[in-house]
Amino acid sequence: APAHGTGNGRVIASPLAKKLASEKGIDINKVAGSGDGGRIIKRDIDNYTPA
Amino acid sequence: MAYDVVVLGSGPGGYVAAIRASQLGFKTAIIEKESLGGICLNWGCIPTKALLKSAQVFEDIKHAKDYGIEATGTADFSAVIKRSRGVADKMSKGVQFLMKKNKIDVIMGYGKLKAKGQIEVKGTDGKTQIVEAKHIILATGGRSRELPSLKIDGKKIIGYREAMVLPQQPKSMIVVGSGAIGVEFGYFYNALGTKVTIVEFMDRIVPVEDEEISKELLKNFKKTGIEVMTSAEVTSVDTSGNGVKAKVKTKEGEVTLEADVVLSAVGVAANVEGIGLEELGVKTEKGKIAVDKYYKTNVPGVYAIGDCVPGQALAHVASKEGIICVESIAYSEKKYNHQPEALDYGNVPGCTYCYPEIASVGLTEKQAKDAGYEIKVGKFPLSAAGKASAAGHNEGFVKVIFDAKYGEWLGTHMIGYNVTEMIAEIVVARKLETTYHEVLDSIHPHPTMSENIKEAIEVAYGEAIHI
Amino acid sequence: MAYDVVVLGSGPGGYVAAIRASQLGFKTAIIEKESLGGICLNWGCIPTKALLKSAQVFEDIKHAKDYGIEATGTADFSAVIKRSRGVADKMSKGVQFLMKKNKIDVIMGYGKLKAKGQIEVKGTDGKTQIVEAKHIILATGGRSRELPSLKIDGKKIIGYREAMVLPQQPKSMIVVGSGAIGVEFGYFYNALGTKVTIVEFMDRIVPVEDEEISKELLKNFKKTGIEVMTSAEVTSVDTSGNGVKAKVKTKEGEVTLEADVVLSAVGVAANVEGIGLEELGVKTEKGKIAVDKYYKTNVPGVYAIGDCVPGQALAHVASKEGIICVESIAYSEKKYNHQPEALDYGNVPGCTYCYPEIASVGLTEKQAKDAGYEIKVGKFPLSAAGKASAAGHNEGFVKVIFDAKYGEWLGTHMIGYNVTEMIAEIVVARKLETTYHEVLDSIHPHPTMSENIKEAIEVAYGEAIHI
Ligand SMILES: Cc1cc2nc3c(=O)[nH]c(=O)nc-3n(C[C@H](O)[C@H](O)[C@H](O)COP(=O)(O)OP(=O)(O)OC[C@H]3O[C@@H](n4cnc5c(N)ncnc54)[C@H](O)[C@@H]3O)c2cc1C
Ligand SMILES: Cc1cc2nc3c(=O)[nH]c(=O)nc-3n(C[C@H](O)[C@H](O)[C@H](O)COP(=O)(O)OP(=O)(O)OC[C@H]3O[C@@H](n4cnc5c(N)ncnc54)[C@H](O)[C@@H]3O)c2cc1C
Repeated sequence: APAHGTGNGRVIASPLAKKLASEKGIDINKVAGSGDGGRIIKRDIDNYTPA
Repeated sequence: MAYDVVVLGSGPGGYVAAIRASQLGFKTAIIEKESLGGICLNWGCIPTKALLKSAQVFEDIKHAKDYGIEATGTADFSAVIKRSRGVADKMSKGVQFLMKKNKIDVIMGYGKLKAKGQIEVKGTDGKTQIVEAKHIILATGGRSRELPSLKIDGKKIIGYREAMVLPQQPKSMIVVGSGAIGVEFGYFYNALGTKVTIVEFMDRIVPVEDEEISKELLKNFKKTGIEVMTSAEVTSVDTSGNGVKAKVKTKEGEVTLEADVVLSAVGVAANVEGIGLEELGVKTEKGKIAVDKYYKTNVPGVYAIGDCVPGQALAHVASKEGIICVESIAYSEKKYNHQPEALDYGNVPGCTYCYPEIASVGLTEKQAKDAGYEIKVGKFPLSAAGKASAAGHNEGFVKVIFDAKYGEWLGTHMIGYNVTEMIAEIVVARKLETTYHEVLDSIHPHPTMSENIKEAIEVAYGEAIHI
Repeated sequence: MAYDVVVLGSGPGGYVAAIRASQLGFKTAIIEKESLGGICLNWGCIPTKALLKSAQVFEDIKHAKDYGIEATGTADFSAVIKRSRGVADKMSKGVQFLMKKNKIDVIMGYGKLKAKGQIEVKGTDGKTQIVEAKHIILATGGRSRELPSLKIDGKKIIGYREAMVLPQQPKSMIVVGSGAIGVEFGYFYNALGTKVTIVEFMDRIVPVEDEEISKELLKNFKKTGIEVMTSAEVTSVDTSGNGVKAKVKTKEGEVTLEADVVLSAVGVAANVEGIGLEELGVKTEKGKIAVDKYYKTNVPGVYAIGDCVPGQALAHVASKEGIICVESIAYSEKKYNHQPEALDYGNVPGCTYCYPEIASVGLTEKQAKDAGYEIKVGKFPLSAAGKASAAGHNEGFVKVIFDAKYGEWLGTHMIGYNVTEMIAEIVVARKLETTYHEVLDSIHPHPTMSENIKEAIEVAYGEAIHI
């Protein structure tokens, strides 16, 4: 999946998505967001499979 | 003349769908056989809340001395009813205004699917017309479910409609069923002086709520003199005498209750009969119209929303379904720029407006455990809350449930003063996928009832200040 | 004996800090010269809300007929006062219980910084002791600001304390200042039958609020018979006669107002005198103790929180500052696993509990424009709200302000029934950095006042259903 962010290094993700990613050892920069405005949300982490 | 969208039924599902359709550029009509606004505005949410407010004012007068006020008062039953009707009428007229403002044609009459893209409407004058539309949205709502042992006769065995407009106040009433509608009427009539007995089939009242909520409501209802029988079933009602004699099967055996009237409040049945579903081959499932997540039925061009489809039978659900349905149609016709997000039925708040009020969203403690979550639970009693003391309403609690592992907010269950105004915070926070942390870092104003949500979270995480 | 943490002052800043300190493993003491709970519990938030509730019950009785209830009542002023004192005492005792439960030593007496790590406490018995602590948190709060032309004599020119415990109800009252405290007392006394005149120096009442809020409150106050003078200044008060004669300078010239008493409600002054700041070299700025974002003063080991430091003088701010201060100390001593997040003073809600209530957070429309934002504004009148009609409280509106470019929620300003319970949703949503979209996709229960937040957002984005 393409790196997702604002282009300024800031990743837009819900607090729960961040927590899930860090606990599960997923690099959130690699997750594509499907929430509003491309926000990374829980389901994106749940559905993420490392390339 | 052909419409883009025709909506059958003008409840909070239908009229909201019609407005959104018109906003998005669809030529729209709405068909209604009775009163604009449906059950919600005419016979549901709004008139009951007007009645409940009268009851609350009367309660305050009865307890005025606690506030340093010397007062006496009597409830004028017919004036209370009249006020409620006035509020309902005002809201229904409001819908009429909104239809006009949004250039939606209102067709009064009984509608029925006739053929693909056609609804036959039988007007009050007996005349029939065919209304054509590319998209037909069924929003026919629901009605009181009837038990075989409890046939509504409108006089002694009544449904919610009659309960809202009784010609005089009964001295005693049996309420069968203790969902939101049952306990709201039970509270209302008891507050006004009717002797109320609630009979519930399950082993606790408000059985869809968290168990602790049921317990707390029971405690409060008993204190105010409402009789409650659980694990109890009305097997027959004898209406031959002056009032009614109801046979009730309980664990301890059969008892006979006497009262002026019985209110049947045992749930909602969807209006799926006589609207042409069979003729067009529209599928139903368990008595409701089967739809996908954008409210399409199996027949192209036919959609359904609100109480006639699965999902919580609530006004705010019906309205949101209407909006999603229409936006999805608009998206497919390139009149809207994105597919709307499907409704998350797990994040729908439920409210009950008796006193103490109940508001909840998400999983109960039992559901969370059954789903395999390891949970953190925090419960804050409102007896420790400053605002509750200042308001003289100390009953109840806020109970929050979090996933212990990731901090996800799984559910919240509140009972007490004003909690129905506090639940939206939790819905939004869950929608934004908060963890407990961000809520604790959001400043809740003091002194409010809402700050007790924060207190409950602190309890869950061992950081409680005020307990 | 030496403590880890000693807190000077037991208001909502101090007692909360002490509890959090004890929770995090610090040996803690708290010093208080008067009553546990500070202004908030004894002379502020809590007793005023008890008074206001009595006023609201009395108002409901006056308007009982609108709800179908026949009632008469009189407010027993001394019983109203007595109830308020009872609620305050209960809450203060609650703090006593919390101190005990958390094993916090309570030292009653007047405290003063003596030397590094030392506070001298003069007990009520006149005896002096030295209390030693590694960390000293100053939480001495504030008091009524006094104008030279309006020296409080406690009889005819009174402050908020006297206004809460007057031996009898004045027939007429001049309230100087129309911040939250001024309008709350103005509403209270007017509701109970006192003739109230509010005199405000600025050109509108509640001048920190959005301009439309000021207008709406003015309209409602005038309707209930409260006199309001804006752009007006009390230049002198003559107390020699039976009541008072106040000279008021207005744009139209000078007028003289007569009344039984004058209430001075012109703001808060921090308690920074006589507590040893100068002796230890603790810096102040504009009359308040200067601190960094973790509430450290310039002197190591000395911290300050609450009304004696800059920032909104509100109980919920004081409490959160106390928690952040203590967690930051704990972090530096490795008793807590992370540096707490600094308080975002831009996301602090403000509430005023008169009727109609006011609740707001974030930027006003003017502030947003001045800050250079292109904005989307939505205003939903509560006259169109079902719950407001059912409750018989149709006044006011919800106004939301969004950044047009990115959809950021810049501010919200609400006036009406129950709005103080609705503001937490917005604080949390802003904390979670919502855009308008997620809020619209969060289902607000019907019928509530809180659903009008959603309606206002729909207005801002041209998707309004109910207007
Ligand atoms: C006493 C009571 C209290 C309630 N309180 C609340 C509450 O506080 N909060 C809440 O969220 N929900 C409450 N509800 C539930 C709420 O009223 C319903 O969920 C909501 O009204 C469903 O909306 P709807 O649009 O699906 O249908 P309805 O509101 O039922 O509207 C359907 C409309 O369609 C019309 N119609 C049906 N068939 C035809 C036809 N063939 N031709 C023409 N017109 C037709 C009907 O006349 C009706 O006007 C309450 C319900 C009751 C009974
Ligand atoms: C009438 C009124 C209504 C209010 N309503 C609200 C409201 O609804 N919501 C809200 O958020 N805020 C309200 N406030 C403001 C709120 O009360 C204050 O913001 C809050 O109390 C500040 O808390 P604090 O801990 O900083 O200080 P305080 O509550 O002022 O407590 C300071 C304590 O320190 C003690 N103290 C001071 N100096 C010494 C010393 N040298 N030695 C020993 N003890 C000392 C004092 O006796 C006092 O108990 C109201 C204020 C007033 C006056």
